[in-house]
Amino acid sequence: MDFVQNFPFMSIILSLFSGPLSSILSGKWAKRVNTAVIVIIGIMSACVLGYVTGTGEEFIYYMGHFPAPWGNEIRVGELEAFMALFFCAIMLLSMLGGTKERLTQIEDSKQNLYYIMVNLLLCSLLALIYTNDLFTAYVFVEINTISACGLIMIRQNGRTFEAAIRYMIMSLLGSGLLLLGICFLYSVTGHLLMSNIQQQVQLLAASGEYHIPLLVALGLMSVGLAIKSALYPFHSWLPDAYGYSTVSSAAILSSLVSKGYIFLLIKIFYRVIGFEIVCDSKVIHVLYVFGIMGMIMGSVNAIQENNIRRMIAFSSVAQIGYIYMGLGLGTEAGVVASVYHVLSHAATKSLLFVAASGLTDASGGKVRFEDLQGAGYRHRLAGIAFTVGSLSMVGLPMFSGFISKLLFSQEAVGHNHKMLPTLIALAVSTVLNAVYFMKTVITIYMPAPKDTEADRQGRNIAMAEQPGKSVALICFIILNLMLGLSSEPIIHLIQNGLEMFY
Amino acid sequence: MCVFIEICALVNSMLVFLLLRNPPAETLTVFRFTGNLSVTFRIDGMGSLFAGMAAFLWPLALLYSFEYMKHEQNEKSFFLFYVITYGITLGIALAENILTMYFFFEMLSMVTLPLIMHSRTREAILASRSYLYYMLGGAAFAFIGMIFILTYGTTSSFVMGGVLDPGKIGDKTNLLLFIYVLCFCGFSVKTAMFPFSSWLPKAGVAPTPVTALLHAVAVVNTGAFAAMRVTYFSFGTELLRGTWAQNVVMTLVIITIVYGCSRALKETHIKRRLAWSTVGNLSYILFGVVLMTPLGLAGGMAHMLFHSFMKICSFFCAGAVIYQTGRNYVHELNGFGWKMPKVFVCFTVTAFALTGVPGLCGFVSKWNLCKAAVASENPLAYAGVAALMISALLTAIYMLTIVVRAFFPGRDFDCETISDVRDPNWLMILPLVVFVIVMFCFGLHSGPVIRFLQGN
Amino acid sequence: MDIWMMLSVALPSAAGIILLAVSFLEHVRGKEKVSVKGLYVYTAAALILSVALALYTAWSGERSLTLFTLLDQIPVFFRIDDLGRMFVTIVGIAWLLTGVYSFVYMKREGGEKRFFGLYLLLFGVLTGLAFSGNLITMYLFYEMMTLVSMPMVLHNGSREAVMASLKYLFYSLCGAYGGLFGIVFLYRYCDSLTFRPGGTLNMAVVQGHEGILLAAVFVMILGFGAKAGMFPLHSWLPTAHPVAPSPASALLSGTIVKFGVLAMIRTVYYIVGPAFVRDTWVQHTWMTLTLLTVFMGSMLAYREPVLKKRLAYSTVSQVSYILFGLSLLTPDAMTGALLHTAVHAFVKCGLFLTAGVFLHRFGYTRVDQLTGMGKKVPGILWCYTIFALALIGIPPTGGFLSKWYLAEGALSSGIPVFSWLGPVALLVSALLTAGYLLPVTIKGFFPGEEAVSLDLSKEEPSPCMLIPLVILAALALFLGILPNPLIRYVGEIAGAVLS
Amino acid sequence: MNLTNLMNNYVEAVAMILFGIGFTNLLLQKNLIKKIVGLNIMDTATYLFLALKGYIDGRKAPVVVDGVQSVETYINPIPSGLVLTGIVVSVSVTALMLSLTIRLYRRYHTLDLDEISTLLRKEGK
Repeated sequence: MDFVQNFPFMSIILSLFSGPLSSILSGKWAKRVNTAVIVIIGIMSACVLGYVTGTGEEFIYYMGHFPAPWGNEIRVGELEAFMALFFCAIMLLSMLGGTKERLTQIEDSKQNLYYIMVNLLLCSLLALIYTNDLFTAYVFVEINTISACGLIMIRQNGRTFEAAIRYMIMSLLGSGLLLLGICFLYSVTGHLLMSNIQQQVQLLAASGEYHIPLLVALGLMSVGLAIKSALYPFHSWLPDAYGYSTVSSAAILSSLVSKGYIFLLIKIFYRVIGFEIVCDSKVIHVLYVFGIMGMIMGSVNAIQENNIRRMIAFSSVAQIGYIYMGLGLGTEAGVVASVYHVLSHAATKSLLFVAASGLTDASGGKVRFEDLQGAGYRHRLAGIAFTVGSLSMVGLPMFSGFISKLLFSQEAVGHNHKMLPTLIALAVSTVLNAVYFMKTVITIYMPAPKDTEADRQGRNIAMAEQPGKSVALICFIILNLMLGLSSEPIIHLIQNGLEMFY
Repeated sequence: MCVFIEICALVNSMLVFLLLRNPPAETLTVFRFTGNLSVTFRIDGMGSLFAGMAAFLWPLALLYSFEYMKHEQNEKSFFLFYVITYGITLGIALAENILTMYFFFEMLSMVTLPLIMHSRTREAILASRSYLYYMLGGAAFAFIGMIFILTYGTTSSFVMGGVLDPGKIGDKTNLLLFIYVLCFCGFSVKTAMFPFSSWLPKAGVAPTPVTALLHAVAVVNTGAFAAMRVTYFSFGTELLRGTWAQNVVMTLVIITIVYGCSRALKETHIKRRLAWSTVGNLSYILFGVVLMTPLGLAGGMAHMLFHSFMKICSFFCAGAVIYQTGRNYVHELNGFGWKMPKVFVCFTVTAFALTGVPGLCGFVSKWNLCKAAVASENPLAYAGVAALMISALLTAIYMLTIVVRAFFPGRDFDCETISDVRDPNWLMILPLVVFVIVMFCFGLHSGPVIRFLQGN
Repeated sequence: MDIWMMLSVALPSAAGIILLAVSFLEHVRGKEKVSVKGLYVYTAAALILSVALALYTAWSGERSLTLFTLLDQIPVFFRIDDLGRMFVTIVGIAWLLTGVYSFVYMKREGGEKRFFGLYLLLFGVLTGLAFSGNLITMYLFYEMMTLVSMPMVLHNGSREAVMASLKYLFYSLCGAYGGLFGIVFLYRYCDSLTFRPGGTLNMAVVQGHEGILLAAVFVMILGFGAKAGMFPLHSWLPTAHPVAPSPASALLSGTIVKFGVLAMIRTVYYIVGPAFVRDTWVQHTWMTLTLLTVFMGSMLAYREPVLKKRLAYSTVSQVSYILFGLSLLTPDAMTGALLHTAVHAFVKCGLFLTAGVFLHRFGYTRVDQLTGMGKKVPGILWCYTIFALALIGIPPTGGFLSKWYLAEGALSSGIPVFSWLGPVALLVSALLTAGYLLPVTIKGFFPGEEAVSLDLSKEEPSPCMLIPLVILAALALFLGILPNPLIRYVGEIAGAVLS
Repeated sequence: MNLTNLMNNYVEAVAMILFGIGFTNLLLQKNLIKKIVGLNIMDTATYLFLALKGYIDGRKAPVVVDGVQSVETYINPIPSGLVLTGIVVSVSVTALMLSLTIRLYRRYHTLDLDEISTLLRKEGK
């Protein structure tokens, strides 16, 4: 066994233990530890990615060297390693982008708590990505929920408490359903390890036994994870949670946490049930329909919003709709498109949150559109970054959103029944995206009328004043352009990774 | 700064003309999006016409804008985007495949946005918003068409006669026609086809060089150009001719022709009137496109070329008036013909050309369009010919009333009230004169151009 | 390359354009550079030279001239044939006489430079129009004619004149576009657009598309009918004539209107061919429209108190006589139509010039103001009377002959209903013509009791105004007394196209 | 599926009914405490279900008391292990919920979530 094979496990453990470690450190040091941990894990994930790409096949890591079915397994393929790397990168940039807000919005005594939560969140995300055991996945889903809840409520005001409790309630509903689904699956197959379950499910599917329980289990798990990742119409918790928490939290929550669940769902589809069986079931049609509705309704809600943060949050609902729509297409290429959109949305949404915070900074902390007039001039970098993010969301060529749109529609064209609804929904949703994102872009480049709130509150912010945010924004922009301009290797990687899932 | 920009534009135009004189046979791939989707350039007949047109107009328009922009602010950002637009227009003209075209098509919408909001007034903001919504919405539907071409075509490149693979289509012809209609409408949003035309008059709040060059020529023509590419080079006319899809788009186009001109008639704001006129005239081009015959394409292309000169010239005249006097409405122009003789003589010639007086270029393209329509033996096309005639009459009414008003203000008009009005300086006059000369040249000697287009 | 043809079109045009440019520059700069005297000498020289040139070119044998290609291998092409020769002659005579008249008349109106510039330019354009050898060239000059004659209407620059000129312009353009609509179709279905007696339709291509082609021809007839004042596009005439300077109205009514007729002849007889139109709905509708116009024009003229307007309505009616003759598609009727073209040209020119005299000398515009004119300007009123008689169609004037041929053509055409309805309508209209023209003569010579209060001293106008009128009146009589050469000439034309 | 099947598996049925009760409570109750109670009912139902799956009639709990006996003696230990883990998770989640509830109660003096939302809107933040 190569030493590199230990890295996935080590990265989980590292982040897990850096959590408790942070609790005895001061805020400043906790931050340093956290940054270091993320960087180290990123590097390790990169090594793993290199290794897996080199060998060309996935590897299984036995926890405590117990082989299945007794031991717990970690299973690492190209896609997992890449996801881990990507999540680390996004997390690092999101943390960087929200440095100043964290200092001002979080009580000094609770600074280090924040980093505990972030570390735990990273740990649970990594576990969700790597684990090959359904029950482990459940446990880490709960850990993920708790730490995410902590991230929301760390900025202590009424709004965040309410958002946190709503988030908790919805998440618990989701995880309850997930757990029940896992129990069903266990009772039918008698296994908890994904690969073993899949063998059994294949046998059952071939024999036709336990058809309904399997379907129910699949349905419960899908719905559970859909609730947790805020698929329309289970999105009611989302705008508050993203809209009022501190910037890094919003960025991380929107771009990573929900994506972790989606990734788990894809793993369940591929690894646990088997993609053909999933496609034969009706579940994907349901996901498809909700996905399409989400694409439209999320945007409609966003259009009505007058608060820039909440608007971005509602846009997440729409984007998650895209992802589920891709899954619902029920083809390999559809899933590739979805995974690509996971990446693209993660990169773009965190960029938007960070940029929006830059804009509000330049407008005296106000988040309403009328106060944001001219913010694009007061904080130039944030303005540019917001524009880039918006264009990507609208799906302009050159930016990442275009590629995922391209992939989605190219895949949809091959379908018989789902083609037209998909294409039309894509077009309509593009228009709606344009309506609210571009309206915002135009607003921030509209000079504030003299002697109004926006004019008096606003102050110019130079790039050097917020180094963390500036660096983060620049990196985000580069990342976005990279995804948009040289997507081919990444798509290739996703395809390879999905191959390895079989 | 002005000299630098002008030199850059001139050099670029020189390069373009050099390139068009010795067109390289091979294609140039800049980079790849995914798999076989790449940004690739190639020069063919249609593209070279469009590129040549842009290369000719831009330096002249820049010359005009140097003077014009003196009374607007933020010259630098204006020229920045103005020059970028030049490049993007060339990109569309020389695009080798549908993806490249779409790429630049979207870029164009974005880059021209700051130009519309240039004045940053509330009106400009609202105009730019509606502009953007229309553009992106159109592009979203055009996108669907593009995807279909990519999936059902043998290649994504533009090949005369279409690239659709009959084997892949099978029994999905009707679906494909539906997609064609969506895609055509999508691209035609940029051409301000009815019912997507209201953005164009609103966009008239932009500085005149923008309205003139972009919203009468470059941007809107790219819409027509894209529609041509899609119709003739991607979907292929074989598939479309005689189907309900052709009838639908042709009906829309014919409605637009009459609608645009009628709205122009009602409008009293000069620039908006010209913008509505553009709406009508652009649909002439589209009419040529939807005839789906090579003759129709040639007619459409001819009108695209000629209309550019006519409309840019008329807008520049209107801009000269606004620049010199700040007057915006038709009824304020009484007697201006004698105070700004150079501008108004040019305007008169342009008005005649737009109306379709023989001997000027507007007649040639109109003739070719009508000829193609009659040759297509499609009853709806006959209605189109009638619409062209009606629109010509309406054009005469809304253009010539301005001319008559300017030269014959009525006997009781007091010339003293406009005694301080005079022609602008040579920077603004030179482009006008060049355009007028071009109009005469094409009008009297159109043979080579038409032959070139028909040989396409 | 025939230099004479080239010159006969280019010389007056160039002379006119130079004059216009001078006038424009003077107006812009605000100071006179060329004296009025110089202007007259220049104009007279240019006019005489141009007319002489045009007549010489027309009557010195067959000529043709191909200039550059305008569209699709269709060149700007001139050729002189009998029809064109006749029109050039009419125009030449009318121009020369009206020119002499205007030297005096225009002094009162002012803006002579512009007027004479347009005058010369218009002569060039009309010559070109008469010489046109194909439909595209004809259309080119037809549009030019509209655009050049339009500023003549708004000469005095009043609000009213501007509106009238715009109305004229838009009606004419509407007509022209109707014509263009048809031309486009003809281009497709004809061998060539070069005029050939009997038409150039390619029946093999037409096969199966007769319906649309007939519709196109009908639209063309309607379109060119606008210029010729045919219902339903006739209403520009009564608006434009009263506000235009009298020489301009004279030319408008006398000659320009005839070019609508020319365009229609060219289309129907030289491109489409009478055979294609005969016995179709197009012919019947055309006839109905012309008869309607004949009757309606007379009626409206009868009720109209303003002299120039009355004359304008009269034009509407009289030109439709010509059109009716054309619509019958028989040689006799066409002979009558062409004869009436010539007669009406001179007569209506003369009538408007007399009206101009009243306006110029006394400022009278209404018919009831003209009481006792026979005492004040007897020469003028005598001319007027001759014109009136000619227009009514009383022998021995030219009008009698032309109407005779028209009626005979109608009766012999064998078309049901129209063969007798036509002559009846013509007769009724002739009575109405008498009713609206003769009161001026009667009141003029026999003012009755009202004359007591009037100043009836003789105030003949200058010979420059009188002489052209006398010549025109002589022409009207001459055409009636010695008609044979002309009848033979137009008979040949009719025979050639309807054989 | 008929009634006998249901009677034979009545414990599963009870677990499902309990789960339903808990789920609806968590979803629909306005009072935060009742929500938390619902949460616990839901979790408990799941554990009941799991435990049932692992239970084999007439066998002992997999606790080694007097030496390892044959495999046949014990019930399946994995579900029991899962239940234990689940309880831990459930407890921690409940604790978090309760603490949040206390925070909210201190601030707004009510346990009704809708009322809290209304108050928040009045605060205008």
